[in-house]
Formats: sequence, C-alpha cells, structure tokens
Amino acid sequence: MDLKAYRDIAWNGIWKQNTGVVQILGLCPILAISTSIVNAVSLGLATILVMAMSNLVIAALRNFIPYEIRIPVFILIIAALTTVVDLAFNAYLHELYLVLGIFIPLIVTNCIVLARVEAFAAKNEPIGSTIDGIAMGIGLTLVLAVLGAIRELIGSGTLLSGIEMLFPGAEAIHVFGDDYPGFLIAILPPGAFFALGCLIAGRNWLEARKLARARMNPPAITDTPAEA
Amino acid sequence: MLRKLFKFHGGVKPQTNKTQSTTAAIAAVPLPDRLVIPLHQAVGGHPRPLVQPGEHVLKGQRIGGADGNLSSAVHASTSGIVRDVAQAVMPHTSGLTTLSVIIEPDGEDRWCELEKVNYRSTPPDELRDFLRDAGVVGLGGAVFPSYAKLKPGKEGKLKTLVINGAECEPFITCDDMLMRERASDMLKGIVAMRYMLQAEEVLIGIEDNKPEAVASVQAAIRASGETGIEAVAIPTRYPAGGAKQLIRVLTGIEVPHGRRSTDFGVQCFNVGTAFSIFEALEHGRPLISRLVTVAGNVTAPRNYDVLIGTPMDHLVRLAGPRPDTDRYIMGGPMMGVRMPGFDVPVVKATNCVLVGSPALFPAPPPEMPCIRCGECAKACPADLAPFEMYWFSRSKNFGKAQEYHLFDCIECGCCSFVCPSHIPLVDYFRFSKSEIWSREREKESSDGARDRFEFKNFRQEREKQEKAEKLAAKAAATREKVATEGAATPAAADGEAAPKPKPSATDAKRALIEAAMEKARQQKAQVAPKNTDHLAPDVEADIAAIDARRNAAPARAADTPDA
Amino acid sequence: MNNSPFVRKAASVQSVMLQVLLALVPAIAAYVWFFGAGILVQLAIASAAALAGEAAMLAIRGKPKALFLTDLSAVVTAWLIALTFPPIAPWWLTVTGTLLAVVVVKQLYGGLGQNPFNPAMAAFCLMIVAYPALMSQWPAAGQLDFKTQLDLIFGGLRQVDAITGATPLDALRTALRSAASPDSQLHGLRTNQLMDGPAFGLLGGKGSEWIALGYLVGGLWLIRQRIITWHIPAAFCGALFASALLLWGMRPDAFASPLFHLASGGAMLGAFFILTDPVSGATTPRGKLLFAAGAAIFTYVIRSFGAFPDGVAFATLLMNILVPLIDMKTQAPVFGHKKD
Amino acid sequence: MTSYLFVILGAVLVNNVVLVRILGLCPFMGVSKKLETAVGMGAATTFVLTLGCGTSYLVDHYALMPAGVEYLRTLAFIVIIAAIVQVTELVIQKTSPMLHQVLGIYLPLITTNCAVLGIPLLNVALHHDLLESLLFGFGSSVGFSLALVLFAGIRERLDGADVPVPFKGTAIAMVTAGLMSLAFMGFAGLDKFH
Amino acid sequence: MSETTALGLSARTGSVMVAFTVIFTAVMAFTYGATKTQIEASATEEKMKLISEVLPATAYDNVLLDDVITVGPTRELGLDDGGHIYRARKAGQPAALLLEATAPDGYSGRIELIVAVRADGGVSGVRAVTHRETPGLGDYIDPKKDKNKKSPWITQFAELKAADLPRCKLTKDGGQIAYHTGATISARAVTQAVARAAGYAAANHDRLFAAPSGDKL
Amino acid sequence: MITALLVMTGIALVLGAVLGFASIKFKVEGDPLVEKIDAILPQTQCGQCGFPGCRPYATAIADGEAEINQCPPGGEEGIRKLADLLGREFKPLSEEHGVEKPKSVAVIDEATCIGCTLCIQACPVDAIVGAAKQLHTIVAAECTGCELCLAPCPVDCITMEAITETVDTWKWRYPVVEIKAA
Ligand SMILES: Cc1cc2nc3c(=O)[nH]c(=O)nc-3n(C[C@H](O)[C@H](O)[C@H](O)COP(=O)(O)O)c2cc1C
Ligand SMILES: Cc1cc2nc3c(=O)[nH]c(=O)nc-3n(C[C@H](O)[C@H](O)[C@H](O)COP(=O)(O)O)c2cc1C
Ligand SMILES: Cc1cc2nc3c(=O)[nH]c(=O)nc-3n(C[C@H](O)[C@H](O)[C@H](O)COP(=O)(O)O)c2cc1C
Ligand SMILES: Cc1cc2nc3c(=O)[nH]c(=O)nc-3n(C[C@H](O)[C@H](O)[C@H](O)CO)c2cc1C
Ligand code: SF4
Ligand code: SF4
Ligand code: SF4
Ligand code: SF4
Ligand code: FES
Repeated sequence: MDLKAYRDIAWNGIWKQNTGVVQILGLCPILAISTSIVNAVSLGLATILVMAMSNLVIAALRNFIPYEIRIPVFILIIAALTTVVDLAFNAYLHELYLVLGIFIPLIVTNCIVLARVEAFAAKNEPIGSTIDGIAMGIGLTLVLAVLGAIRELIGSGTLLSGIEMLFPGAEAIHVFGDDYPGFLIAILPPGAFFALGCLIAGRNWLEARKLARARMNPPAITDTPAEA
Repeated sequence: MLRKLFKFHGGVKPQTNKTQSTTAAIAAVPLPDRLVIPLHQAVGGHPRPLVQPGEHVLKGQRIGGADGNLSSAVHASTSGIVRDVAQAVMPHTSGLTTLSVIIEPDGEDRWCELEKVNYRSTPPDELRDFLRDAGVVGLGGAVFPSYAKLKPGKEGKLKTLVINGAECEPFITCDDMLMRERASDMLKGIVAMRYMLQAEEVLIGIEDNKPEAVASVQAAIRASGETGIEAVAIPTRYPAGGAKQLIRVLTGIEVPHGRRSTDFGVQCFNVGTAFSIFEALEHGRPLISRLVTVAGNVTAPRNYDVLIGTPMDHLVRLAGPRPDTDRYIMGGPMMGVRMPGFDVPVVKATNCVLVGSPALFPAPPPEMPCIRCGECAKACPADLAPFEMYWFSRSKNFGKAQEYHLFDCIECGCCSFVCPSHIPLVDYFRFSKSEIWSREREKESSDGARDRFEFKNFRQEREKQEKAEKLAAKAAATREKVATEGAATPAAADGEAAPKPKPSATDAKRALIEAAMEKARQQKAQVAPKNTDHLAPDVEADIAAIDARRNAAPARAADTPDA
Repeated sequence: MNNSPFVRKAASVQSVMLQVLLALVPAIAAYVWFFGAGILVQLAIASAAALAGEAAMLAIRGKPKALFLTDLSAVVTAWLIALTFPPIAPWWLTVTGTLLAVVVVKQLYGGLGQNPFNPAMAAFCLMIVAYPALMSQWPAAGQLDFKTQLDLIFGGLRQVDAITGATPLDALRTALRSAASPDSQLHGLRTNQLMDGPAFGLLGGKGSEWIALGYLVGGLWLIRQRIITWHIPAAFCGALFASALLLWGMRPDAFASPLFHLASGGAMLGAFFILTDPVSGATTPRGKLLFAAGAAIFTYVIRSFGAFPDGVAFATLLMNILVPLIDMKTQAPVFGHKKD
Repeated sequence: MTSYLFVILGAVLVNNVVLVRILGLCPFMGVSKKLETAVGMGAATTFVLTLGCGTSYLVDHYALMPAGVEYLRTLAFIVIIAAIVQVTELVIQKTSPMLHQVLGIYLPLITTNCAVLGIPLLNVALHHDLLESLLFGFGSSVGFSLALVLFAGIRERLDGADVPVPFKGTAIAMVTAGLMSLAFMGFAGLDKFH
Repeated sequence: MSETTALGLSARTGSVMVAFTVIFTAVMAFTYGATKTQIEASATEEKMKLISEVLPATAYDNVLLDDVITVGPTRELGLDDGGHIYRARKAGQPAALLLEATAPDGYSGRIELIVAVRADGGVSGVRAVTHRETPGLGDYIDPKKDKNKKSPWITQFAELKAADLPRCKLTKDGGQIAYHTGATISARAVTQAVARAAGYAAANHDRLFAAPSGDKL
Repeated sequence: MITALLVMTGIALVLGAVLGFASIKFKVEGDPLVEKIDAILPQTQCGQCGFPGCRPYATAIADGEAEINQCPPGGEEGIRKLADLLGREFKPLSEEHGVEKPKSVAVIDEATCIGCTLCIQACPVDAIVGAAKQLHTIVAAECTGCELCLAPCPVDCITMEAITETVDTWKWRYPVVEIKAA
C-alpha cells in the first residue's frame, strides 16, 4: 500500500463513506451525545481510540480467528478495548465520564466499529486498517462536532459549554448574548433527528451540486502533448 | 310495480343534457363517399379480410371473418367497390391505425342474399353461431361479442336477464330514442335472448329521467302479452348503467371483479344489442348500422341511424357543428374517448359523437396534490379508495396500486369528476393498468426467453458431448485409414469441396463473405444446428411464408459472387 | 388535451379551505368577545408567516407560487396555530412555530397533501416543549385590554407572571392533585369547590367554553357542507366522554368531569378542525373512528396523568404515526367482496 | 403487579428505546423501508433482547458480582448477546431463508444494536430484579418493534411523496423520526407515579 | 483436523475463544488494576465537590465520607429504600449532618436532594442531585440549569436559620422562599422536602451523631 | 485477576462450544434468493452486465459480488425491483455497463443472408431458425434484442429495428402534470 491508498482510505472514512451521513451507522451516540460540542467531541475521541486500536489488533490477529466465531471474537476484542477506554475516562476525566454515561460502554455496540472491523480490518493489513479506523472515527467525530455545534448553538446559544471539564478554567462562548431564550427542542431527541436530517440533506445537496458541475464542465484533459 | 330497488355506493349526478337531442325523431344519413370499416371492432381476435381491393361487395356481405375463439364477423354496410384493404386511423385515443376495408358506395345500397332463422325453433348453439356470423356485438360500449354472452351458466338457465336501458351518460340518447321508437322490435330481440339464456325473468332498467321510454317499453310489453318481463324505472345516478351497478340496483347482487355474472344467475345486455339481435334473427340483417347520438357543440343535436364506417365528420355535418369545434369525443363526457381526427369512422362501439369545444368542455384547472379528502372514495361506485391507487400509481409503485384493487376500477370517471384537486385520476389508473399489462407481457416473454436459453444451453452441452464422441470415433477411424492406405487425401474429411469461387472481386467484403462461407461449409460437417424442432405452428407458418417469398425471388445469395 | 371525464364538478382545494376558515369564524368571534382583539393580531402574524414561509419554499423548489399560495391551506394551518397558542404569546413564538409548521412539517415532505403529520399540531408540540412557560400562560377572560395585549405580543421577553395563570385544565388538574395529597391545604375539596375560582365558568374555563361552542357550531356546519364527516368528531367526543366518565365515576374527587373535558382546552377544536385534517388523518370510515377514538384516549391520559396541560396536540401527532397502518388495515371491502 | 405493568408500559411508550432513549437507531433507520422486514426485524430483536436481558442478569448476579469483577460487565454481556445473536441467525437461516436474506446484514448487526447492550446495562443501573429485567427487556424491545413498524408504515407511504431532492430517502426519514420522537414526548411524566 | 465433527469443531472454536478471552481479560484486568486507585480518588473527589457546595470545608475536620450511617426507609426524608447520612464534626464536636433526601412530588417525579443541616438546626445548603423537571421551566432547582447564575434559586436555603424553619415555605404558601411563577410545583416539592429533612435532623440530632460509624439505623 | 480470568474463561468456553455446535447443526445449502433475482432480470442474456447471462449475474448479486445496477436491458425499473428485493439503496444504472435503449428486435435481410448459421449459434434464446446453408429467419416474438447476433454475421445482414406500437401493445402515457413554475 502506498501513500495514495492511505489517502483514499482516509478520504473514504471522512467523506465518501462517512458513517453518520452516508452509511447511516453509529447513529445512537451521534444523536444522543451531540447536545454540546464538548460532549460530542469527547465521545468522538473515545470512539477514534477504540476504532483505531480494534482495527489494528484485529487486522494483526485476523489470521488466527476462525470464521464461525469471528463475530464473538471481534466483539470480545472491541469490548475489552472499550472497557480499557472506559476505565481510563473514569479515572482521568471523571466529570466527562459521568456526562457520557452508558455511551462509553456502548461504543462496543456502535455499529460502525464492528462494521469496519468486519468490512475492513478482517481483510486488510494492520497499518491500512488503523488508518481506516482513525478515518472512520474522524468522520464520526466530525459529524458529532458539527451536530453538537448546531444543537448547542440553537438550543442554548452557547458554544463549547462544559469545556472546563477538559480544560479547567476555560469558558463557554455565549454567542447570542445572555438574553437568548434558547430553543430547547434542539437539545432534545427530536432536535437531534432534525439536525442530522438536515446534515444528510446538506451533504446530498453538495454532492448533487458537485455532480452537476462536473457534468456541465467535464474535467479538462490535463496531459499535455509530448512534443509541445 | 313495487319492486324493491337496491342502492350502489357512490356515483355522481352530472348535468344530463339529454333533452336537446330527443326533440326530433331518429333520422337517416345520406351515403357518404367512402366507408372505412375497421376489421377489428369488437373485443377478441382480429378478423381476417375476406375481400380483395377492386372487388364489388353487396350490403351485408361478410368482409371480415371471425378469427379464433372470441371474435365477431364484419360486414359491408352498403354495396360498392372495395377500394383498398389497408391500415387506417381507428377511432381510438392512441391515433394508431388498424387494418380496414375501404368501400366506395355504388349508391344502390343493394342487400346481399339474407338468411333468416326462426329463433323459436332453432337450437341455441346454432343461434349463437348465427349471431357471431352476423357480427352482433354489445352496443352498450364494451363491444363484447354477444354470442359469447348468450350462454347460460353452469345450470343451463338463468334467473334474471337484465336489459340495460339506463343510459346514464350525459348527452347520449340513442337508447332512449330506440326505446321510444322501436320498443316492440327490441322486445322481440329480448324474447330471443331470454329463450337462448333460459331466463326466468327479464328486467329492463331505465333511468327515471326517461319517462317516455319507460312508458313506451311498458306499452310494448303489454302489447306483446309476454309475462315475466318488466320495465323498471331506476333512480338517475351515474353510472347506474354500468352492468354491475345496474345488476346491483335491480337484483341486489354484486358481481365481483373477475367473476362471470352468469355464475350469479344474471346477465346484462344493452337495449341496442337486443334490437340488433332482432334484426339479425328476424330479417337476417347483420350488424351494419346503429343509432348514434350527435350532440354537444352542434346547433341541432339529434339521433341518426348510421352505417358502420361512415366518417364522423360526414355525420356531424348534418347536425350543424359550431365553428369553435375542436374535437370529437366518441361516447359521453364521462367515459368517452377523444378522437384522433374528425374523419375517423363510426364503428359498432360509437353510441354518440360528442362534438366538443373549449367552451363546452374546458381544460381542467391545473392538477393540485391530493389532499386525501376522500371525495373520490365517496363517489366511487366500485367502493375503491381512488386516492390510494393514485398515490401509488403516481409514484409507479404498481404492486401497491394493485393491492388497493386497481383492477376493480371500471374507469367510470366519477372520482375525477368530484376531485377538488382536479387530478385526472382515471388517467393515472389507465396508465397503471397498461403498464402492468405491459409488464406482464414482458414477464411472459422473459420467462420464455429463460426457458429457451436454458434449453439451448442444454442442447449445446449435449452437442458438445456428441461432437467429442464423434471426433474421437473419427480420429480412430482416420488413424486406421492412414495406417491402411498410407498418406492419401487427408483433406477428404471435409467432404466433397464446393467449386471454389474465383477471387475476382477485390473488395474486403467479398473476401469476408467467402471466408465465412468456407467456414460455414467446413462447420457443416461437424455441426448442423438446425434449431427447427420444437417450433410453434404459427412460427412454422411464418417460415413457410418466408421461404416461399425467397423461392419466388431469383436465387441470389449463392449466385451473387458470379453475377 | 385531457381525457375523459370531460366534465367536472365545481370544487377546488381553495373552496374547501375557505369553508374551513369560515367555519372558524364563530369561535374567533367568541374569542374576541371574551379575550379581546389580540387574537386577531396573532391570526395576522401567523398568516403572514405561513404565507412567507410557503412562498420561500415554493420559490426554492421551483413550484408555482400563485397556485399554491392561493390554495389557502397554509392559512388554515396558520389560523389553527394562532388559535392554539396563547393569545399573548410573543410574536416571535408565533412566527417560529408557524415557520416550523409550514417549512419543516409541510414543505419538507413535498407540500400540500403529502405531510404525514399535522403541521399546526407539530408546531404546538415543538413550542410547548421548547418554551413551556410561554406556552402555558393564559390570561383570564376580559383580564387584559388590547393595548396590554399588543405590548405583550410585541414587547419581547417580559414578566407575565403577575397577570396570567395556567389554563383551566392545568389549574384544575394541579388543584385536583393537591387535593388528593394529604399534605395539602386543598385536601378533601370537591371538584366543584375547586372550580370556584374566577378562571372557571359553567363547564370549562370562563369564556373558553363559549369559544368551544363556537367550534362546535362551525364544525357542525362543516359536516353539513360535507367537508368533513361525522365520524371523527363523534368518535373523539364519544371516547373522551367515556374515558372521563370512567375515572370520574370512580373518583369524582380526583378527576374532572366528562363535560369539563369536552368543554375545555382543545377538545372541540381538535374534534372538528384538527383531527379532521384530511391530509394527516385516517381516511376510511372505520379508520376515522379508530383514529379519533385513539386520539381521545391519548388526550385524556396526557391531560390527566401526563406532563402537559392539554393532550390534543400530542395525541394528534401520536395518532398521525398510526395513520398508515390504520388506513391499510381498515380498507372497506370493494364492490362484490362484501360480506352481506 | 401494577409496578410490573408500569415497567413494561414505561419501556414501550414513555421511555421508548428508540425515540426517547435514542438507542438502536441503526436498525431503526436501516430496516424500516418495508413493513414486512420491519416486522421481521422487530420479532428477531425482541427475541434476542429478552433472552439477552435474562441471561445477562443471571451472569451478572451469579458470576460477575460474586467474583467481584463488575468491570467485566460490558465484555461479558456483549459476548453473551453476540452468541445469542449468532445462534439465532443460524436458526433463522436454516428455518426461514427468505427472512434471513431480507434481514440481510442486519441480523448479525443486532449485536451492534446499541439497545441490545444498552438495555441490560440499564437493567443493572436501575437495579432491576430478574423478572423486572426480563420485563424491561421485553418492553423495550416491543417498544423498539413498535417504533420500527410504525416508522416503516410511514416510510412506505413517504415513498410516493414529492420530497425535495436533497431530503429524499434518509434525510426525510430522520425528520420523520424526529416528529415521532416529538409525539412520544407527549407521554412524558406518565411513569412518574411508579 | 480432518474430522470436522460437531464435537471436534466445538472444541476447537471453544479453545480459540478461550485463548482470546484469556488474553483480553488479562488486558482489562491489568488496566483495572492500574486505574483502580485513581478511579476511587476521582469518585471521592466528585462527592466531595458536591458536599463542598452545601457545606464549606472549613466547617468540619473529620473524614466526612467515612463518618457515615445508613438509614432504612424514612418517610421524613422521602426515602423509600433508605439512604446515607454523613456526619461532619469539628474538633470532635457535631458540626453538621448531610442527609440524602427525596422530594417525591416533583412535577416530573422524584427529585433527589442532598441537604446539609448545621448542628444549630440551620440549613447550610441544598443541592438537587437527580431530577427530571421540565427543562427550561422547572429545572431551575438545579443551579447548573438555573438562568440566574449569580445567585441560583436553591442557594436561598443556605440562609435559613433554625428559627426560620417554620417559614421554609414558598411565599405563595406564606413562607419566605421565592419561586418562579408557572413552575411552582418543583419549587414547592423541594422546599417541603428541605423543611421535612431539617425537621428530621433536629428531632434526631443526638441519636444520629451518637450512632457508631457504619451503623444502620 | 485470576478470578476475572476464570469467570471469563468459563463464559467463553460455554459460548464457544454452543456456537460451534450450532454452526454445524444448522448448516444451510442452496440459495433461494438466486431464483428471485433471476426472475427479475430481463433474460435478454446479453452479457452486458459482465456475466455470461442473467443467471450468473443473479448468482453474483446474491453472493454480494456484483452491484445491482449493471443490467442495462432491465433498466431503472429492474434496479428498483432488485433494490426492493434486497433492501438495498437504489442506484442509477452503472454507465460502464451501458445505457437503457428502447426495445428492439433483430431483422435479417433475407436478400443478403448466406445461411452461415453463425447467428444461430450466437443467439442465446434460439430466436433464429433455419438450417445450414438455408436462409435464416428471426422469430420476432422470441427475439430479446440482445444484439449478440450482430457481430458474428459475416455479411452484416442483421439489423436491429425498434419495436413499433400496435393497438395491442399501446400504453396510456403518464398523465402530464400540468403544474409549471409560475
Ligand atoms: C361506467 C359505465 C357506464 C355504463 N353505462 C351504460 C349505459 O348507460 N348503458 C348501457 O347500455 N351500458 C352501459 N355500460 C356498459 C355496461 O357495463 C355493459 O357493458 C353493457 O350494458 C352490456 O351490454 P352489451 O353487451 O349489450 O353492450 C356502462 C359501463 C360502464 C363501465
Ligand atoms: C355528531 C354526529 C354523529 C352522528 N353519529 C351517527 C352514528 O353514530 N350513526 C349513524 O348512522 N349516523 C350518525 N350521524 C348521521 C350522519 O351524519 C349521516 O347522516 C349518516 O351516517 C349517513 O351516512 P352517509 O353519508 O355515509 O350516507 C351522526 C351525525 C353527526 C353530526
Ligand atoms: C409543558 C409543561 C411543563 C411544566 N413543567 C413544570 C415543572 O417542571 N415544574 C413546575 O413546577 N411546573 C411545571 N409546569 C407548570 C405546572 O403545570 C403548573 O402550571 C405550575 O406549576 C403552577 O404554577 P403557578 O401556581 O405559579 O401557576 C409545567 C407546565 C407545562 C405546560
Ligand atoms: C377539515 C380540515 C382540517 C384541517 N386541519 C388542519 C390542521 O389541523 N392543521 C393544519 O396544519 N392544517 C389543517 N388543514 C389544512 C391542510 O389540510 C393542511 O395544512 C395540510 O396538512 C397541508 O398539507 C385542514 C384542512 C381541512 C380541510
Ligand atoms: S377527491 Fe381528489 S383530493 Fe380528494 S382524496 Fe380523492 S384524489 Fe385526493
Ligand atoms: S374510475 Fe375507477 S376508481 Fe374512479 S370512481 Fe370509477 S371505479 Fe372508482
Ligand atoms: S445485462 Fe441483464 S439482460 Fe444482459 S445478461 Fe446481464 S442480466 Fe441478462
Ligand atoms: S435474434 Fe439476435 S438480437 Fe434477437 S435474441 Fe437472438 S441474438 Fe439476440
Ligand atoms: S449506534 Fe446504536 S444501533 Fe447503531
């Protein structure tokens, strides 16, 4: 595998096969934890960690895993790694740990983790797999962050509230001032669905526009004649 | 006359516009210059032409023979010269053409030899054949060959024969006028039908907006002295004349879609059909004319006795069309079909030529989305949910549309009539139905293709095996031969070589052809793919025809190189 | 060129919607009479917002604006929003709600006729969840003059605590709950004693019971005009009455009477104008009965035990979810397939 | 007795797994295009989840807690569930191949249905006893199936709607799920008496 | 490996499964061991943070979390399943009681509180630990959600002296605790719970302090 | 640590054994899905999908080795049906496999045909009849329009002709929606 292949894997994870808005997998944390940017990104980072590690480990061990019990073994590995991350959060980011609640253990059942392990790590070598895991995780985190930002902004008019849990002393930004009445729906489950729906539609729209543009002016032929 | 009547669900009450065309008596139509008689006029097979261009025909002479199991003959409407047997535009929305006989009348209007039967003594089976050859088909709109409907159900007899004089469509009055003026003849036709069907009772249903017709028919019944025949006035509500609705109103029986009404002990005929049966049996006259209402955008709406094949514009001219006329509609405003031109011929199905104009039948306002108000469902006489069928037809989800009983729809148009969103619902249903039918045809042909593909694979497999065996045998034989005869002519295996064509032509095509022919010759020894077994008879007939044509043409293929 | 039928009944979506608007007039008149003209301002704000939102979406989607703006369906939605929101809701609340209804709940689904959820009720639910305080503050009849109402509507965020209270439904429920609790001073009081306050009238809230009568009159007229059928109103009222009777019969001290339930909150509006929305409601006769009865039961449960003062809006949305299945399962047998 | 009823009702309606707790969304979005498949998926999930809740309770109480290794809970639960799923998959594949094909990739993905792990974990957090665990599992999965089937009903109809192009498909389905979730908020507070 | 009998395969898959399980359980067990103390410390810190909000650290000098007794179901505290009471002492003398209490009648169900009652009978502070009051309406009982960040509603209780206790009621009900109109129920539930808890603390003061640590009353 | 290992090992042992057992006990063969897919494919047998006929393509789809949008004769309609059957997302026809064309049938110019039988061998559905050195004819009703006979014909006597509509095959058109942007 060369650099280009890695780049493709990365691009694939972040945009083309983005878990949240294209594959429509891994939705629960995306919807449940995206009430604020800080929560969203923290869970995203935890997920990246788990995905990278599990892809790496499974790609490395893939030849030892019998087909019939691959799923339980994959899950075993993912669960173990998730527990490790869970324990780490509990120990070192306790406040955040309380906020994220059962969604850290639930990384285990985040469809996307297992889906990537099945679809990619079980068939590819470790480095590529790790990159795939990270890229998919970043894709997920991006969606989480954008959703978190939208919901936090509309819902309470702030950005980065709760940042003090990560960086003590830092403060949230009150974008609309203190008088903003807040649109609570944004923070509640319906708001999560609406926001993700709009995000998906937005991506569809961008892709459609890109396609339409490409149709209108087909890519110029780049190779210049040798004689010239 | 206290018969209990039943109600059918739905229905609408459009403005009837019937009085205009009933003021004058039925009129005759002068012979046109040309009659165009389509051979395919009724449900069923396409009749074959029995005449050649240039031939002289007499009025009533058969020009199209019934073909296959369900078909009905076609006759010359007047005497004259057959100008052509050719494709002509037919009175159908599609504007497609169909094989038609074009007759130039000689003005004599001379009947051919007419054969009569005594319908009281002839066995019903013979009567049916007679009616088929007389071209009698249903004149109520469906043009279904009547002989096929004149069979009683399994029990050999029928409870009720329903005669449809409802004429629920606005504007149309041909049945009304028929009943007023020719009730007693019609009644004789009904008696004949009753005999053939062994019907216990006969109910003639007439909408109560035609009191004269009811009176006239009742008088005729009284005069005839027949018992068990009753003319019943039924409430005026479109589509009371739909066979199922009329049966429901008169007997309370609902005949489900896909079932024969005779299974339920009823059968339904139009009054016009009864009259033409009378004509055929009593006078031996085949169905060559019918009553047609000309109404709508004309100064003098009226009913005419019209020869089949008369161009519509010839007919309409008599009634004085107004200058803003922009279309003819065959049938009424609810179910009629827009004609592709003004000169299409009157056919057996033409009960009315409705002359249209933008003012009389304005284009509907723009179609809005369905608001699921349910008006259409309230109006649907088939108890359907048109808006659901529409929803799925629109998104081409035909499976779902069928789940909502698309094929129970009788295309009466009530739903479109009432829809506040002005949705052409019936058009969606027609579209869906024809898509589904076309898909079924495709499915059939693809299933056939699969079978033939699989058979071919099987055959090739077998041939390969046989060939391998043959080759092995031949190789053995050759070896033996070589061993015994020494190095004699090994090429003889190719068989007796054809005379080599001279390489005189220089073009590449020629060379290619030769190479191919050479190859073909060589292959012939090994494989002889005949592919002529398992052919359907019609295909064989086709091939025979083609071969005949080929033989007729000067021998070409093999000769060309030398030519 | 069109095909048959070539004739059509004179009916249009516009005339249907117009008649619905007309049917709302008696209730609006009662509203103005008892609560002042502020409601007219709300109706205007909502209508303007609805038309603007609809126009914007139609423009974006390249649909004919003139045709769809004049179909008046957006105005019906707007009026129903205005009538269900508190009359002193700040303008931005009404505007946000209406825009959400028209843009998200209606136009995102393709506009008129395609939305599975009732736009007006979705707006109400969204807003009561987001701004419960603003959405549950109702003035008592005759309490506020027009000027104060205008100030409240256009005055931005304000302190309304002093002048308004909860709706009669909410007030009675709160009181009943206290009455049922042994710790409370209200303990042991009967429903009719609890309804002694100035907010209550003969049957329901003072004034609002007359508005409910207005809805009833308008609704009956709609039935006569054959715009709606009797099924939904009858089933809704019947089922609401029955559920209320059941519990009230058992514990008159802890539950409100059936008539109170019928005369209060959005019951009449819901029965005749909201659940009857043809687009998002059930369409078969049997389906309509089920749909409305279900809505009534949900309404009653939410009113009596839930967290929201009135349940009509949530009940409507909940039953909207069920509509596809109800419609599918209650199709009437077609011609010839009836069991006689 | 009534408290058990409340456990079920609460799990089905008030705290619907999908619409309120936001668990199990991937299959909710993925298998709701057709009513038939939705029903099948609902049934499969109900079976797995109920069984999973019971088994995980037993393992938690009779293996993990006595040994003092509660931190193995996630691992132990998910492995149990995965095994149940795989056995179920094999059985369905054998007995109903069509259902198997239709449920396609979603059967193994029941394992990664958050609800399937989330509910047993919630059982622990809410200190449910064995019966309550079973009822809670059953109620939650019925809630899941209910939401899924209703959602599928709406989506089948939405197929024919003239939805703006960027919103066609998943996006409008999300908006619909949002409105369903809003509607289910109407049940808020109904479980407070229990 | 030639025979794939059911038993053979089961044994093989089983053993692979076991191998993986052993390895990864070991990984977890190792992590657990490594983080155990830190986790406990974090949990303690978390608790202490909450406690410090209702009772200043200067008010006591004992190890508060270790000086605890459990109580069974107690109506005054609204505890159906029992709960904990922590005892703060300064120089060996009773300083304050930290009671877990529940307001059962919140708008959306139970509100769990922690109430600190000084030895003199006054309230030192109250915090809502868990609640489900309507966001944006009733949730001002939680200082994190209260719009008034400077002096959240719940800090009113910190000013209650023993003598004020009879006035621990909403102003609407004739007391001195202010509330937000339109969301009386939440405020009333908390206020009544606090009053009951303070009353309970006063009534059982001696008994509660006297009981040996870890005891169950 | 030891207890943890013991507990998990126990669980793993039991589950591993159960699974291994089940996977043998419930082994399945055969795939009814292929039939269903094959029934949707148009049976043109043209090979444009990249497989030697419709059934091989059906098998490939069932095995997840082929996309559902590779069959041009089946067109958008076919893809929709496949998507429906398999619960996959609809995709437009893959351009590399060709474009949807109107249905047509092959016609042999009787004057030019030399009877070489090459077309007979090429036709996958036996729609061409005739013996060696005799002239060949295409049975229009059986021709699927796959164009496979065009290339082998040495004299280029086969042409494709679009099928014309007759009264029996005429279809009602989709009602024109008259709403236009104002
Ligand atoms: C909606 C509808 C309306 C019809 N109206 C009439 C009618 O008014 N008079 C009539 O004779 N046939 C009418 N028909 C045709 C009848 O259904 C039926 O075909 C006919 O009465 C059978 O008689 P026939 O075979 O003699 O034509 C109508 C059909 C439909 C679907
Ligand atoms: C509120 C209300 C309730 C009604 N309830 C019934 C009823 O329960 N049963 C009934 O047959 N008609 C009832 N009607 C009468 C119907 O409006 C109508 O006259 C009758 O059902 C005829 O139905 P159709 O339009 O389907 O012919 C009720 C009317 C109203 C206004
Ligand atoms: C959607 C909604 C949510 C509510 N949530 C709460 C709440 O969490 N706490 C509360 O005390 N009151 C809440 N209320 C208000 C109560 O129903 C009740 O009207 C109020 O507490 C009475 O207060 P008042 O006496 O100041 O009018 C809510 C009302 C609504 C409409
Ligand atoms: C009888 C009737 C009731 C209606 N009720 C409502 C309603 O409750 N809410 C609403 O938004 N629109 C209502 N409308 C208007 C319209 O149907 C609605 O906006 C559609 O949902 C838009 O697609 C109603 C229309 C009619 C004819
Ligand atoms: S009448 Fe028209 S608008 Fe009403 S339900 Fe039927 S199709 Fe829809
Ligand atoms: S056209 Fe069909 S659907 Fe419409 S009313 Fe007539 S039968 Fe019913
Ligand atoms: S492209 Fe379609 S028609 Fe052609 S072989 Fe493949 S599946 Fe058959
Ligand atoms: S005749 Fe030619 S085009 Fe027709 S099916 Fe055979 S090979 Fe294909
Ligand atoms: S992330 Fe929860 S089911 Fe997929």
